[in-house]
This record gives sequence, C-alpha cells and structure tokens, in this order.
Amino acid sequence: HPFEPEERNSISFHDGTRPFPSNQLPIIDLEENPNPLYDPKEEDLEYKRLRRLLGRDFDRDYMSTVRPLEHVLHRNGTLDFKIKKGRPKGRRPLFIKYFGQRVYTGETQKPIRLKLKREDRKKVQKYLWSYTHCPVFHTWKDLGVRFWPRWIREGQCFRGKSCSIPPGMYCQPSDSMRITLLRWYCRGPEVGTNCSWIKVQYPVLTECACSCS
Amino acid sequence: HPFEPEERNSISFHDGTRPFPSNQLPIIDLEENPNPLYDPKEEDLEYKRLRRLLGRDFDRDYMSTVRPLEHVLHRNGTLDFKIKKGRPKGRRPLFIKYFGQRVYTGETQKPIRLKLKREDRKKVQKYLWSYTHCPVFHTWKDLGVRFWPRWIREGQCFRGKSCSIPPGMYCQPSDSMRITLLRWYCRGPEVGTNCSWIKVQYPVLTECACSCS
Amino acid sequence: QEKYTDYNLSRHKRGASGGGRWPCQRRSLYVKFRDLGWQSWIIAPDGYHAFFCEGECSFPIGNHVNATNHAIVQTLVHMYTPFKAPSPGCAPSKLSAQSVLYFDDDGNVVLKKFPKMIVTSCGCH
Amino acid sequence: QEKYTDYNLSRHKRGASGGGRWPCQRRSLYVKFRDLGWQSWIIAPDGYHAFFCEGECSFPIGNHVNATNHAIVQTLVHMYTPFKAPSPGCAPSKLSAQSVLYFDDDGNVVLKKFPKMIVTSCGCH
Repeated sequence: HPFEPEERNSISFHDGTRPFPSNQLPIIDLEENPNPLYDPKEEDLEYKRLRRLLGRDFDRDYMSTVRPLEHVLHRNGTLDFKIKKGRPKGRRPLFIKYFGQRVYTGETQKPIRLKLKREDRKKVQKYLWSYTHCPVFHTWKDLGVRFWPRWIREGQCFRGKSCSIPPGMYCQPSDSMRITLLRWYCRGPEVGTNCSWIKVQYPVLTECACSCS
Repeated sequence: HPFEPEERNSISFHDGTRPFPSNQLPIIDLEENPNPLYDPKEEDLEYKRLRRLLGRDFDRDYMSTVRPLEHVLHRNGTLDFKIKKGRPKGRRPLFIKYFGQRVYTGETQKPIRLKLKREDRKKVQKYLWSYTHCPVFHTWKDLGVRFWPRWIREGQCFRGKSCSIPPGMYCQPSDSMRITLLRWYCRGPEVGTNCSWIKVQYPVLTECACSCS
Repeated sequence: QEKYTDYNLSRHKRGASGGGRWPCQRRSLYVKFRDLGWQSWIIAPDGYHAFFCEGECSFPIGNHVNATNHAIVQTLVHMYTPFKAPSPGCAPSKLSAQSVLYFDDDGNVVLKKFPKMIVTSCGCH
Repeated sequence: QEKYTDYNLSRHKRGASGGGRWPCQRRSLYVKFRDLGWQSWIIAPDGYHAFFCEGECSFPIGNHVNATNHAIVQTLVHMYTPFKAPSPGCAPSKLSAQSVLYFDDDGNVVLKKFPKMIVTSCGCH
C-alpha cells in the first residue's frame, strides 16, 4: 500500500463536525490547485511502476494512459444503445410486461381494454421498451497529470427529449460503479513535498433511467 | 353590491408588507372561528333574498343549498371519466397524435420503428390516451353555515396509481375555475357586529393532468 | 396543539447569533391578523399558528438540528476566525401553506392558498 | 469572481437580528480546508468559495431580498410585539454542491459530491 494515512483517526465523523457526502451523480469536476509544484515529475510517471502499483484495478474499458482512439473519432461521445431482437438489451421492465391492462373508468362504465393480436402487442411492447429506454452516453475525459491513468470513460444520461408517455420525465443517473485510479498526493506542509501515488476511487455512471427529477 | 370595502386602500401590496398568494390547488380548508356569534341567524338565511343577491352567479352544477342527492348516494365522490368513441372525451393530446415515431439508437444503428397496421395503431393510441388520462374526481363538500349556498362540488385528482409509461408521474391539478358564493362577514370591532353577506370567489379544480409533481 | 414557550424569559440572553440558550428549534407563535392591522383585508381565518425558529447554531452542530453542509463549514469558520463570518442562523427548513379568504387588489373577495406561511421544521442554515 | 467585502468594518454594528447595516445579501467567503484542520482528510480541492448570508431583515421586506411569506409575517410580529418573536434571519435560499476527494471512514480515498456546500443566493427566512 503506497500510503498510510497516519493523521486520519478512525472515529466516525457523523456528529455534525464534518459535511456529509452524497452518492449523487453526475460528479462535478474537481478543482485543482494550479501550482505545478503539485504535479508529478517525469521520473514519477514510469509506466511499469505505476502499472504494477495499480495492479488488478487497471480496467482497460474505463481507463487509458493515452488519448483513446475513440476520443479522436468521436470527441463528443458515443451513445451506448445495445439492441437485441429489436429491443434494448437487458431485463424486461415490469411496466412493459404488464402493458395493456384495463383502464378503470368509474363504477358505471366498463373499463377500457386494448384488443390486439399477441404478435402486435409484442411489437408495441418492444417499441415502448425502446422508447422509454435510457441508454448511457459515453465520453472519454482527461483528468490531468495528477491522475494515472489520466483518461477515463465517463457515462452521461442523454437528456435531449423526454423518455415518457406523456412527456415529462427525463433520463436520470440511476446506477454507478467506482473505478480505482492513482492520484499524486502531496502531504507535506510545504508545497509539493512528501508526495506519493495513492489509490483513489472515482465514480463512473453506468446506468440511466427514465424518471422525474 | 352588498359591501363596500371602505377600509381597504387601492395601492398594490407587492412591496413585501403583505404575504403573496398562489393559485396552487387543492385548496386547504378554511379555519373558522368557532364562536357561534359569527354565524348568520335564522332571519339572515331567507332563500329568496340570498338567491336574488347571488343573481347570475348561482351555478346549480357546482353549488347546492341542501345536501345533494349525489352526496347521499356517493358520499366518497364520483369519477368523471367521459368516454367518446372508446377514448376520453376532449381534444387529442399531441403526444398521442405523434405516437410511434422512430427511436434514435445512435449513429451506427438503424432507428427502432413501430410497424403496425393503421387500425391497430389507432387502437394503441386510444388505449394510451385513456391510460394517461387524468379524470377529475368530484365530491360535494359542506362549507358550513357562513357560506351560501353551503354545499359546493369540488374536484380532486385521482392519485391511486401512476398515469405514465414508465410509471413515475401522477395526476396533478392543472386547471381551475372560480365559483361565486355568499359569505357572512362581520366587520364590527366587537364579536358578531356589523355583519352582512358579501360575494366571494371560491376556486374549484376542473382539470387534472399527468405530470411530475 | 403545541405548548407555549415563554420567549420573554430568555430574550436578554440572546447573542449576535440570534439564538437563546437552547439549541435551534421550532417555537410557538400564534399570529392574530388583527394585531398586524390585517383585519382590513383578511376575512378568515382570524389568525393562525405560524411558529418561528430560534436557538443556537454553535459548534458542534449535531444531526439533531438538521444542519446543511454549508452550516457545518460556516460554524467552523466562525469558531476559528470569528471575524470572517458569523455563526449560521436558525431558520425554517420546511414551511407549509395556509388558506386565506381576503380582499385582493381589485377589491374582490377570493379564497387562495398562501404558500410558506407555517414553519414545519427548523434547522441551522 | 466576487469582490471581497470587509466584514470587520461593520461587525460591531450587528444587532440581535444578526445583520449588519446592509440588507440581507450574499457575501464573499473563501474557505481554506487547512484552516479548518481538514487537510488531514481532504485531498482536493485546497478550499472553495463557500459564501455566506448576512444583513438586515427588517420592515418592510421588499421583493429584492427574496422573503418567504412567513418572514413577512414574522417581521410584522416583531415590529408590533418584539417580545413575541425576533426578526427573521438572513439565510441561504439556494445552495449548490462541490466535489471533494477525501478519505472516507474506512480509509479509502474517494471522490464524492457534497451537496449544499456553496451559497448561491440569500433571503429572509
């Protein structure tokens, strides 16, 4: 382990003396101190050593030490809409499974029903599934020289149009994972002293869902 | 006009010396002073006089001087779901008109389409229209002896289940009208003095819509 | 109905942070519209339970006073460097509405909902 | 970037309402985490613009200070019967979040969003 946090004591700080974090996404960009003395030097960036330090946490799908080709080709990102048998890949949501139930119209009238052939109903279900699906939009982002690997693949929710019928709901972050990176951390009381690489967990959005904000 | 508000001056009070009202619905019940000296007496409740005082504002659909039969039969109210040709009465919402448009799935894939016969598409449109429709739930309410007519027909939005696909939105108040009633108003500095009937406007919910709260 | 808390007893003890000796909390306040001169434009009700917030927001701000992250930061800033910022204030966290029958600007008597009239809970802000 | 307003100049003038001579407003405050002793658990950033709210909430509370209906009522109650309730306080109306890279309770270094860290606007509450 590259860093032992000796200053940190292990009591829980949920006594109102420290602010409370949330797991809310998307994350806001970290504000970095512009002083270059906080940057790692050429000799601190030796690939082999850092690669060994990160070990099994190195995840090629979500991180890159150089600017990825995908970022060169699609600078603004790519929509990750996985299709299978004409509908979004993944588990069928319950509201799709139960689509077509009777609509109650009061005590004195018959409920309204949807009379369709099984095939046609399936078609409508697949369409509604696709219409209300919230694919993740992927973009590569450069975190700067104080992170290694400095490029990570972030997720965003596509908010161009409403995803619901009637319109009103939008695609919102619904799930995330944490990738582990290295961070150049200077603990010294003086600027840029006592620096080392430490492991940090960075949240990455992995799923979006159609909901009210 | 039964009352001239001589004390009230005509400047606008939007200078922060008075609170600001909203048109938000549903209305909360008015808290009445329990002192019976503020109630009108037998002789103040002569039907003919009050009926003449209210004049053209008397609206049989929304008010009643006695407990309405509808309240006897359906104490908890009635759902006002008007059906025409198998779908809700009224103007077709735009999202129903344009239902079935292509779903964009990214640059590299074909958009997803809904291939249905014209007839079947119409059926689905009618069903979705009914499913997402927010009928008004009507209940008769007794405002007490200080209002005339004391019974009014209020609207409420039915919030039992979500009205959207995917679920998440609920029926919310979206439009209202004002009915005009008489109110027994005692202006005297002493309890129950200088009283008269004045016209008051009471908001009644008339429409609900499926939306995020 | 809430118990009436006597504000008089302690008002002389209040410091610059606007609080008393107790921690930030909701306190009773019944407002009679006649006392504000509002009987000229409000017909009903005669008054209402408005409540108000009062009390100390000093270090450490525990969970129980419903403090925002900013209030936690400001409390510490005030503790270490009092000249930079005051203690956070005890203020309403949640408010609810009240219906009022009143004369509007055009002289009509209308019933409307007045939002944010009643303090439902307090916190350090 | 906001202009720094010198808090020192006026702090002696503050009354029980917690305000200065100016009306309730947002004021500059840059918080260095080192000054709070937080360099032990926060890795980045070094600090942030937190801002704070300060100023008078006295009669009449105009539109410009973003007062709630309850604050308007409380101001009048205080004016007519000062012993019943204090003036409303100048407090944040809107707050925004800040990302922080820090050591969590388990000793892991994580990046998370801290909600309600920055005052975006103030009002009388």
